Amino acid sequence: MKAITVIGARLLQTAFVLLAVITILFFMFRLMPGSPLAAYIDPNFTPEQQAELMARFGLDQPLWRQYLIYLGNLLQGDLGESFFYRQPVAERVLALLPNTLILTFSSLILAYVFGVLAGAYLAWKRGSVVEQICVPLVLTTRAMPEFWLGMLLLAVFSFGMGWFPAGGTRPPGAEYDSLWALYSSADFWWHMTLPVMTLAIYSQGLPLLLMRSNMMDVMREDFVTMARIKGLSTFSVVIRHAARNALLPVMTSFAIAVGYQIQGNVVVETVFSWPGLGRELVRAVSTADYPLAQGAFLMIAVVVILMNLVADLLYAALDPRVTHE
Amino acid sequence: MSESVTSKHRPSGLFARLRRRFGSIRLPLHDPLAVIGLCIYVFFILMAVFAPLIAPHDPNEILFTSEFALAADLTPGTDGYILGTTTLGRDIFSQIVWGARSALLIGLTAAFVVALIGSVVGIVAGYFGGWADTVLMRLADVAFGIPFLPFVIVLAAFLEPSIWNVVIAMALVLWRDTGRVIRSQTLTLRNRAYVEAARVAGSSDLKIILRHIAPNVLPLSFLYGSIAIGWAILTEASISFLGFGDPDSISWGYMLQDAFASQALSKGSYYWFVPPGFLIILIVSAGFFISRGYEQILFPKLDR
Amino acid sequence: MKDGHDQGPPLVRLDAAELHFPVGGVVAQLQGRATVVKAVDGVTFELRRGESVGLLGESGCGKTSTGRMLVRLDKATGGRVEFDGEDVSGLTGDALKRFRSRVQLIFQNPFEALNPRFTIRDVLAEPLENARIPRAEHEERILRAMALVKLGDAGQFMDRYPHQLSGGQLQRIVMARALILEPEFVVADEPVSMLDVSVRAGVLNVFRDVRAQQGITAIYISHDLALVRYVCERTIVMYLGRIVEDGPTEDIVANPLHPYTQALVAAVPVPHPDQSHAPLPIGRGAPDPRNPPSGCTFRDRCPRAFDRCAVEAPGPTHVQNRIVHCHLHEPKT
Amino acid sequence: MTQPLLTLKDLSIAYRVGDQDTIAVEGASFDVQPGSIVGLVGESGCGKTTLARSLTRVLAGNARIAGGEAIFDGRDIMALSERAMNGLRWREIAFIPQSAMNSLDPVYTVGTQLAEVLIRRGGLGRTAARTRAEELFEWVGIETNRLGDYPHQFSGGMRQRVAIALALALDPKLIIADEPVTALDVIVQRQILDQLRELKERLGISVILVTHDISVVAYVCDRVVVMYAGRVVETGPMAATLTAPAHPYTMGLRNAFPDLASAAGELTPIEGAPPDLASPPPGCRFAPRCPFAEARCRTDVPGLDVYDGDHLAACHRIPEAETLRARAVVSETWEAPA
Repeated sequence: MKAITVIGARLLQTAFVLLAVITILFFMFRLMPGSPLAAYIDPNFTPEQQAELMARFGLDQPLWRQYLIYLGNLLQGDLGESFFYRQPVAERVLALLPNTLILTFSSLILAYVFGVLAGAYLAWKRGSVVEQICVPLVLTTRAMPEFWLGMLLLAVFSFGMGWFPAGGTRPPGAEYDSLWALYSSADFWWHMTLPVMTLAIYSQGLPLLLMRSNMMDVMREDFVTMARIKGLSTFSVVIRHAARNALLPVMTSFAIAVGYQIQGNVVVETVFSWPGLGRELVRAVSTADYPLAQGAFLMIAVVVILMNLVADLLYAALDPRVTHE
Repeated sequence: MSESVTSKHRPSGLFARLRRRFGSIRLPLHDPLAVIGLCIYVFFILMAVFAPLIAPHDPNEILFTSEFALAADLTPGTDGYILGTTTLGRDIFSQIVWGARSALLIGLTAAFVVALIGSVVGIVAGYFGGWADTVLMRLADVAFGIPFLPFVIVLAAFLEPSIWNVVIAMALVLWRDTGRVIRSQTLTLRNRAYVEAARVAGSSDLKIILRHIAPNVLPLSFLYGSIAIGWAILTEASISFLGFGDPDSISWGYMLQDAFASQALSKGSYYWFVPPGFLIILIVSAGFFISRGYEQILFPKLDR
Repeated sequence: MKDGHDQGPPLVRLDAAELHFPVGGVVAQLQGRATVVKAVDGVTFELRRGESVGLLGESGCGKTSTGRMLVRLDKATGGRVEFDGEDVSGLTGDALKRFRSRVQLIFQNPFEALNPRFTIRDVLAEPLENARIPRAEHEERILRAMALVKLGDAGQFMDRYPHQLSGGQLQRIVMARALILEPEFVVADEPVSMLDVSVRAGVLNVFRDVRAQQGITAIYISHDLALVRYVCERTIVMYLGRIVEDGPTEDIVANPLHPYTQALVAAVPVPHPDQSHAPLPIGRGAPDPRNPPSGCTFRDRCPRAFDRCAVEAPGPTHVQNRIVHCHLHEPKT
Repeated sequence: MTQPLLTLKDLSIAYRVGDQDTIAVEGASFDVQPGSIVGLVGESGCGKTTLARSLTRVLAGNARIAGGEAIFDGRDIMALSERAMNGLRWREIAFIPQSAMNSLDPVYTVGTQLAEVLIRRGGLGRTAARTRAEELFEWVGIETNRLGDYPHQFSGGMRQRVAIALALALDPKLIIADEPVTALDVIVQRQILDQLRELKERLGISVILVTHDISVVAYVCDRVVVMYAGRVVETGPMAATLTAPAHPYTMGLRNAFPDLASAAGELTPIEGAPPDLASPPPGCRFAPRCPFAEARCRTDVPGLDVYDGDHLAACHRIPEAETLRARAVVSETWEAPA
């Protein structure tokens, strides 16, 4: 059927993008100046030992062959081994992914709930003083460096007032039996409050401004006027017709925002010493742990690409004009 | 009749014609918010140009108190240091002033590059369609699949540390947004009756692009350009904060990293880390304000 | 043929011309599941020099697409479109430039056909520049073209922008642009449909008079038979990408032969109190250009359709002075 | 004569542009009899759409009723409270828009949109609403299985039928139809017009039909109201007004219309363009384009006067109407306005 064709086409495109990004990633890491093993190789190693190492990581092969091996390994879920941890990258990256996702999603859900409501409200109040003050203010929050906002919150609420911890996911020494136990502990949420607030304050601007301008456009549409001519209640006009239509693009923007947020997390995770993919990427790059850096990058890229896909499919699923073509 | 025509004054000459054709490329002076944004830019440009005159000290100079002790962590006002000093004894105010230079330099070049690449890609893809369109838009898809900040980090780590890394990364990746939007704008323009009329009148593709398409697309380039200024400055700040910045140039991001690493947060040295962040917000939101001005040129809303 | 018409070879010739648009993206095409909209599906007719012909039909019948092929805004995807013996689709370079100065289009919507950033002078100078007319002559030719379309006191308009003019004035400017290079063939695409009733007549009169005066060959595209009748002596009626009837306008109005034309003529409203309110001889339902019926594309709405109509598309049949595409009019075998 | 369903008295509507009021409709007066179709004719910008919309009291944000009354069924709808007005909307006065495409909410099926009106405004239950919706679709000639389709899945003509079904939903007394056939092809246009006539004849609903096309008026209307530049210039029974117009503007319109039924004659435009309503000319607003204008026409505003029975016109030269009509048929008369 038609819908399946659309989805199929979109999946094909996603696969293509994924392959292209993997390829770019591979060559970026291989073609950069300096030996990829620089950090790994002890200066005291003999040339034989170095050659042996090169062989162990497959670096003695021609580039195209390395590329194929890399692809082959990827298909088997093998992202290589971290120089630093001496542990499979895949394991490490997958262990950190939930931390990043939980941060991203909880902050975005908060941001979207607030943004959509506030955006609809500001659209309703268009031309008023409230609107004229709020819109530039929201733009200003979009202009904030996220890490700076995090620093400010840390300085005030953690170091200043002592209300919240300064970083990490748990108090020093605390151990949990499982991830689930950790995520369901009050401590975890207490640690998460500041980073989530930071991300949420930064992110709310997008849904807010989008909702506001969509609402304003939709309120001008003929079918909204018609709803009033039909004598429907203000609630029906605003919620059932205007907001329902205005919400469509906002919902799809959520998926896109996840992709954006996950890249932006890099700095916020660093500020709050949050053990997520972003902080790991920064650490891996600084310590020249290439396999790990590559793995973390790939993981982030996969989330970004998947979310772009989700955004498109969501749009198709929510808009009858696309679904029932 | 012809006398009345010739005697009638019409704006002639190249300048007037250019102004008529490209009247769209004007500063958005009708929008108060955009005017505020422009004023902020003027302020920063003056600050950057006259940095050596305004800043009392070399931003990298390690200062000492009158007792020949390191002028470390002085609070604002102490010994005439307007915003105090850093843990290493550098003048915060001077760093702030010099920071405007790198911010503007990065912001404006990145914006120019992004707007230029995006506009060319968008116009070519939108106007010519076919294979050019397919190839360019698949490239844009790929660019959309690349996580931007991680990409800059990796790039900055591999290349020599330089403020231009951010510009290079933006040129490689961030043209995608501008490119897509300008493409769809070009697509609608291409099918406008007056563009088709120009084709029927025998105008060449180049002439149509220059006379009929570009003037209508440029405000959009400016819109995205003024947003890109902000992106560039924010990205540079993030990169510097993460320690991948150019150690030789003073930027606001570098100052924040310095403050963070020097425990300024726990020391409560607000005078150190608040001003750079505040200035970043100021200059980036100024770009957003201006972009909204262009938005209104492009998509005028009647009841506002 | 009426007098005044050249008896030589036709100026314009369409031979089974087709304009098919693929629907669906690249992937759909690769999968071979893309559908095709047959905007124009095998249209054949000839125009003699000096003829004015109406192209009549409902929206989606392919009349505008046919017009776009004739001025080469779209290239025919099949069949041949000839102008003065040359294949229009194959024109490039200087040959195309020459073609552009000989063939012109008058656009439907004058509010969109002029670049809002251009003054009227700029608009009218564009074709002159392209045709390499010396700059010194521009002023005079622009004034002449404006006088031709009866824009009195041209000087008053020259340096104005489109938004400062009324619809009727704009459409005259659009006509002036089309006429300024003294073309031999003009396609007018519903030139008055966007105009207010009280000014339509003025624009129509200019079109009719200039055409006759300069012996321009013209196609007038419209959905309104009454307007076509006012400016064209011959009418071609189209339905879903194909011609259904072709003949002298007055005869078509008085005695339509094809069932579709009959319905069309009956449906045209007239400004008289006393008129027939009889139901139209046509079924309800709307033509779907993406999915036309087999055989005769009109058969699902035709009150007189029979078995053969579903199987075979009717070919041209000469009846009296007309060409009709209908099985009803084919000679009994 | 029976009691009119609707009586407009001196109704004026103003738009605020910047800090200046523009009078879009000035002192409009006419009656609508029960079970009749009244054509509201004029060119774009003459105020016909604004006037029609004002009867629902849903106006553009910058528009307001500047004066006058509209007595509908004994109540002045311009003076009703918003609450009372809302009670009237759709139950008594329904609306058919020009573009059904934009007037139907794209994210709901047409069945849902019918049900919305039937349930929320008509107080019907779900099942009753479903039955009624099917009934309405049958009435306008759409298969009932299409109730589950979205607006974009219908063709232009079909959407217009959906709009008619919507308007009929609550059995209103008056339907305002704003250029309901303008965007349609002639054949579909004719079928929709037939449906409007059926509304009147079978259901006794009155219709105010806004149009720029006097052929449409000739086909379906009982009465005509001709508007020019914000004012009613002529009103009367359709046949009398079209065959023997009393206002020069109406005479001019007739000359500008091609007519398939009679021999091909010369079409004559009305020179010039309607005035800018922000600064209208004093006196009769048609005077600058009128070939019969006299000095008083440029200073004194003509009122609506009786020409013949209930055939009224706003022209100083009504008594000479017959002579003017004879002169108006000649093209040369219109070439240079007096």
